[in-house]
Amino acid sequence: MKIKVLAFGIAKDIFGNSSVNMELANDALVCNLKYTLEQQYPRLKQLSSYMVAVNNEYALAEDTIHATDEIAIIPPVSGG
Amino acid sequence: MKIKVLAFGIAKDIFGNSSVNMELANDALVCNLKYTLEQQYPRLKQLSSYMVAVNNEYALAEDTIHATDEIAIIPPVSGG
Amino acid sequence: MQTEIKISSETLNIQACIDWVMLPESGGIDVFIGTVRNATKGKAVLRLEFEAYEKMALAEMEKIAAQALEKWPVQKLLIHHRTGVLAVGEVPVIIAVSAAHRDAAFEACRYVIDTLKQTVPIWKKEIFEDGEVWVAAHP
Amino acid sequence: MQTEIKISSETLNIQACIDWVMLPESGGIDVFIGTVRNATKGKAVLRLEFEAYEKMALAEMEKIAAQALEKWPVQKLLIHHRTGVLAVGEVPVIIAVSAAHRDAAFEACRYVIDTLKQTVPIWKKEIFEDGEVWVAAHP
Repeated sequence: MKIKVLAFGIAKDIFGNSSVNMELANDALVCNLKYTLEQQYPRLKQLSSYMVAVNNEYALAEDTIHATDEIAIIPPVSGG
Repeated sequence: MKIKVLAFGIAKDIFGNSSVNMELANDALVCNLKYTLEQQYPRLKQLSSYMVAVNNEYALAEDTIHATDEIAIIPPVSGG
Repeated sequence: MQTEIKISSETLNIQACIDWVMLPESGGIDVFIGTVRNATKGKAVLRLEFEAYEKMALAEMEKIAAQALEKWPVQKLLIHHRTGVLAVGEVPVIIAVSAAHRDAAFEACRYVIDTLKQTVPIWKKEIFEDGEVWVAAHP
Repeated sequence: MQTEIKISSETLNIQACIDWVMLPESGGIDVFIGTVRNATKGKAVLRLEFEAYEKMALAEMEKIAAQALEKWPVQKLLIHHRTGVLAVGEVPVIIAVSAAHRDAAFEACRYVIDTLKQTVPIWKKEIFEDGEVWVAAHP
């Protein structure tokens, strides 16, 4: 399946864009998405940490991704 | 010595005035002032508590009172 | 000056208090605003009257401010207290504290209001439809 | 409505926030105001830029507000957060909480800002004379 990954903060700088399109297996998990992204954008691994949000909720590594989900990379937050 | 005692809050109601003049022995302590006042104004004893301030500071029962001191009765505070 | 302590019979100005404590070095400001509540223990309050032993109250508030500055790394600290007749919704007290980091601002602000209510010679009378009472006077 | 959550690129209005949370039943209001500090670790900051994942940030702030309402007897709770470019002295965040008694207002307000800084997807970039850095991004 083809998915679109939104990027914010430093993730936007790393991707060079506010979103990237990716090809993932239909039964891909969040941890597979992270692995694939890190292959393509190794600077992601230098972050203190980062989360994946699925449909505006923090997702767990073992959550499944669906083609219709809204996916976003959440680097360490620093609001307030 | 003759002293003037300032009253605030409910003490003003009890004294019927914002200050009262009293005659005290020259070596009177704060506890003597309280005792004398309570004789004259028994409703003071019904308060939750009250303090005496001498020259804008909370005084102890054993502090000595001088004729030139500014004396005030401080019923339970309730500011803020 | 690091502190501003005031007792006033005029309406307190919240924005001016915040502006006074804010510095370019500030990272956070905590503000406590007391307000006149319309009821106490289920009984409707018409208005409050605040009376202060002004000279001593200012001295006690200066002490509290000095203690707060000693205990926490705060930048500026302001205490404004009203006197006189206040209607429901009016503001009897404003405490504003700025600091580089928010913990100090929160803790100092809370210390100031908690201690003020214990030691500062200011008295509040609640006026009800059928009478009035000096708060905390009796057991 | 007991809560008002907003993300805005316009200047935040502190007095309006306080007016919104104040009720006739309120006894105290605690307000936290974040401010843009002119330096970080001794280095001069020219300005900050805030970016939000707006839809998710609003959802996370709603969650925090709901948790605070559950934990403490508060009356109204407001969170306003800025986005965009902010100069030193400008206000990125205002949290205002009203309650019948001040303890609840203080505790809920502090909980909201502490949790917001941990979970709400908003990012801050510090702009220095010689570069810029996304806060907290790297170890």
